[in-house]
Amino acid sequence: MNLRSSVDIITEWDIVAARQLGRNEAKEVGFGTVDQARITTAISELARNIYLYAGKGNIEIKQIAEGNLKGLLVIASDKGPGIPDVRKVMEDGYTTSGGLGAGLPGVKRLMDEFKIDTVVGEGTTISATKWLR
Amino acid sequence: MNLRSSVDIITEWDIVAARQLGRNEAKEVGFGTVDQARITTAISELARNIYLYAGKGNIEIKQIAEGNLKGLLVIASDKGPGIPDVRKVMEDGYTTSGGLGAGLPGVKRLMDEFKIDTVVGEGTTISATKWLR
Amino acid sequence: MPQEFKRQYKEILEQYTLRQTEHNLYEGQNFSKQLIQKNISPEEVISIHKASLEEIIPDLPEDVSHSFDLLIEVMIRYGLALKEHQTLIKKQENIKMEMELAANVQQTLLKTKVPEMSGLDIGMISVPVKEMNGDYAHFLSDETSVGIAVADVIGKGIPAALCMSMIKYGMDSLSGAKTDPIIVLDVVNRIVEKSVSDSMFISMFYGRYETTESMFTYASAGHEPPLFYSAKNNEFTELQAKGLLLGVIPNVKYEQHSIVLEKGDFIVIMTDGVTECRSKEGFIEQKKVMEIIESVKEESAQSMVEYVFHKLEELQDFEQRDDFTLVIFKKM
Amino acid sequence: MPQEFKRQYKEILEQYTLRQTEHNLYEGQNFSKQLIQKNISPEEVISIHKASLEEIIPDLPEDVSHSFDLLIEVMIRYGLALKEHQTLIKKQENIKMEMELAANVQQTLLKTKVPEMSGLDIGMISVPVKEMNGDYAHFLSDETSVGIAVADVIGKGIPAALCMSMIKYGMDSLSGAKTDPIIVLDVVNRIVEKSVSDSMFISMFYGRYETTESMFTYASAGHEPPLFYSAKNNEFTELQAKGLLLGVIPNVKYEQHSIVLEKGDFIVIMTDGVTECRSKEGFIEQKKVMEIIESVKEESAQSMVEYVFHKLEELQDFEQRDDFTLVIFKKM
Ligand SMILES: [Mn+2]
Ligand SMILES: [Mn+2]
Ligand SMILES: [Mn+2]
Ligand SMILES: [Mn+2]
Repeated sequence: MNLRSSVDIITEWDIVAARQLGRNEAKEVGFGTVDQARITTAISELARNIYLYAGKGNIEIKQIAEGNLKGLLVIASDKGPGIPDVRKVMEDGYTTSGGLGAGLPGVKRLMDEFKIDTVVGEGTTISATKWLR
Repeated sequence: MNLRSSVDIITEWDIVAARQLGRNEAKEVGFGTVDQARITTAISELARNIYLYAGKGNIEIKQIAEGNLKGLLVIASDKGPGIPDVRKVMEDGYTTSGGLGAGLPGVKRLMDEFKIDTVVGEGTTISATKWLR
Repeated sequence: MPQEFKRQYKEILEQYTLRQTEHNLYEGQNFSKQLIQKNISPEEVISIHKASLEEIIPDLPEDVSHSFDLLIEVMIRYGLALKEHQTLIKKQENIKMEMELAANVQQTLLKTKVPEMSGLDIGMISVPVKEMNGDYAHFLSDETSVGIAVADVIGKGIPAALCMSMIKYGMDSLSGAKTDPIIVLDVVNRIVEKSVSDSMFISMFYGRYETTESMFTYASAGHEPPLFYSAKNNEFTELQAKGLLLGVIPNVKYEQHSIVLEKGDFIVIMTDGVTECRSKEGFIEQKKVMEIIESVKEESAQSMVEYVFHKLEELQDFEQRDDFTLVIFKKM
Repeated sequence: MPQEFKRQYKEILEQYTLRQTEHNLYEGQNFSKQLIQKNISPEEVISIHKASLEEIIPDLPEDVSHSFDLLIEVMIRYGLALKEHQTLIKKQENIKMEMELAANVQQTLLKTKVPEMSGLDIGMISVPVKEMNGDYAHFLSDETSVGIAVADVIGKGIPAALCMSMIKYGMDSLSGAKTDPIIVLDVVNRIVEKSVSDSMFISMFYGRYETTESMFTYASAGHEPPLFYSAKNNEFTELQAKGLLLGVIPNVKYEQHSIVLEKGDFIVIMTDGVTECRSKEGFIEQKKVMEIIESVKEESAQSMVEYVFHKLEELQDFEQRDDFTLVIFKKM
């Protein structure tokens, strides 16, 4: 099983499209309403980051499986400016994260796994996974 | 206008009676549902403190007015052991407060004014006021 | 676990829709304490509420069901803020532990022993406003002399505490209790000037009492002037001595003065944490401080300093605003 | 303001009950960001939801209306936790500022200048894992000798930083760069032993290089052994020297050894923050560290230490675990 689909993020409307895609896939995997909303919020935040800081990029959604475990993998990638200080953007309450519980720390909390690859001047790829329990 | 009424706190059932009294008075003053719930929570917490730490005591509810402002004053008094370190019990996240947002710091946040008088070996009186806006 | 919570919540909700008693609400609130303790986030609470309601009211309008999905979406962020809070609480606890450990280290590093001198009664108290002390008191002594250094770094907390250690090592490099106060200040000033940035200043007082002549010799680097109490005249006077704060320039000429004590006379050395106490009505005046000291002048020097601290603490409504250090030398 | 929020929320909810689009939910979530920023508590959100629903669905069953009152009661505690969070965030910000100020003070206090010596190329890097450094590097020098002290306090953060200042003042009390390493360790050990509690230990290495004889003389107080690189043999050896940690007992006999450097030879002095780097796969082996150093041996000593730091940082996934100090003495 390896279903994948993706949405290019160029305008703010694409954020909604990425959310819709994520919600549909999450529903298909079997996530409940609350987890659907969490995954969608994470996608929303990642897409919004691309839209605001990189200008454009892509959100890819993949249904994944590991043994009996099913899950959803979200990959947000852009060729934007990159993040010079990862430690700082992962800090809670960092001002540019837009306040309480938002930003990348929020994404990390909403999902089960979170990985960030970023090179200044080349771009950023963030992968986040949620497992169905 | 100076309506007062009170409930002695001896058993856990009296906590509910104090809440009921507080809610009725709050409704009478004109507080909305959310503020009624806040006042009731504050009373609940004060009554519970008396029940747990002083054994017995009293919750008095007074409708008050100051100029055009109407409000509700809650006075919790007991002849219990008193609080040896007020600064500590007013600290957020102090363990004996029973966790997140509970305890006296919670009462202070739920109300507009908060005053604590305590003498070790003699007892404690806490007055808390909420104004109708 | 959420299944168990749902069962409990449904029961409370069912009772409440039937009767709407205060008791039901009380149960609801007690239940919510449990929910928070078990890390149930607010969006899950809404979801539990929705599911319970759908079971309790089988013909629940579809619109109502849908409305909860929007509410769940809205609550997600509240849930995130709550999780952030839990992280922060843990962080805060770690910092607190680190601070306490640091305060212990500082106390061990800066510990000073009040010397026992025949004919002189010494009392000392130093209470930091935060964990770490930005005031410093240190004694030097031999058979016939006792030296007392009292210093205050501009600022409080950790940065001040770091600077304080400098004074200690400056004092340790002195040859002994006989050193002249102006030499002591000169040595420490050179160390401070070399080590700290231009924005960090320290005020320091140094006094030396010689039991043979009952003479107190002193110098000050911009420090709060000590009070001298004359038993004969029953009055306080300030011991003035001009001198620049430590760390401003390397070569400072300090002034040295001496005063002879008679039986019952005493000298009160302090930091501005004593004189700048504030009550609700404003600053507590020097006269008030003198009155407090005078009222216990017959007690031992140690009882005196402790009494003054507690009295001023009370007058300030237990809200200490600065590090507080008070030393009394009383001729017996 | 809540009235305005209610109007907006009602609109979003009305749209959602009609159509249930993703766009409505997106609006709902953006709206919730605003709510949190304006300090609207979760119980108020429920109350707004209830009022909106009652307007949108005029024949809303009474039971549904009541159910929201229980939900409000349950949410009160969530609201309290959120408010507590806001207080804690402010507190945290204050602590952060204090820490940064303290780190600045420490840097100024402990600053050391890498000396320029003819025939010797020196590189130095010291990076704390937290704000404050619990590692310490300090140089002494005159025309023909340069001394290097590298120390590491057990522990990190503020308590360690406070202790570090002790070493500095011990070093300051030495007469100059010609002092024998065993004398340096003896002096510092006495100070540490006198000042710190029994649970606080410090490891320290002291080395002195004399340009006239190209000789490096060293002693160690339980410190990480330095590496000696021989250009002729193209190999690393450890410089062993026995000696107890500082602060354990007052009288310790340290060992002193000497080694002569030839052109291209270098000595690598470090703290365990360098050798105990850990990647996901486990500890990074000493051999790996040697390889990294060897790969840049032709560069300047300063470039070398910086390269090693960045390379190890990378291998550790940018998660530094301990204070990191690295000094290289290379004969030119
Ligand atoms: Mn100060
Ligand atoms: Mn002060
Ligand atoms: Mn260390
Ligand atoms: Mn270390």
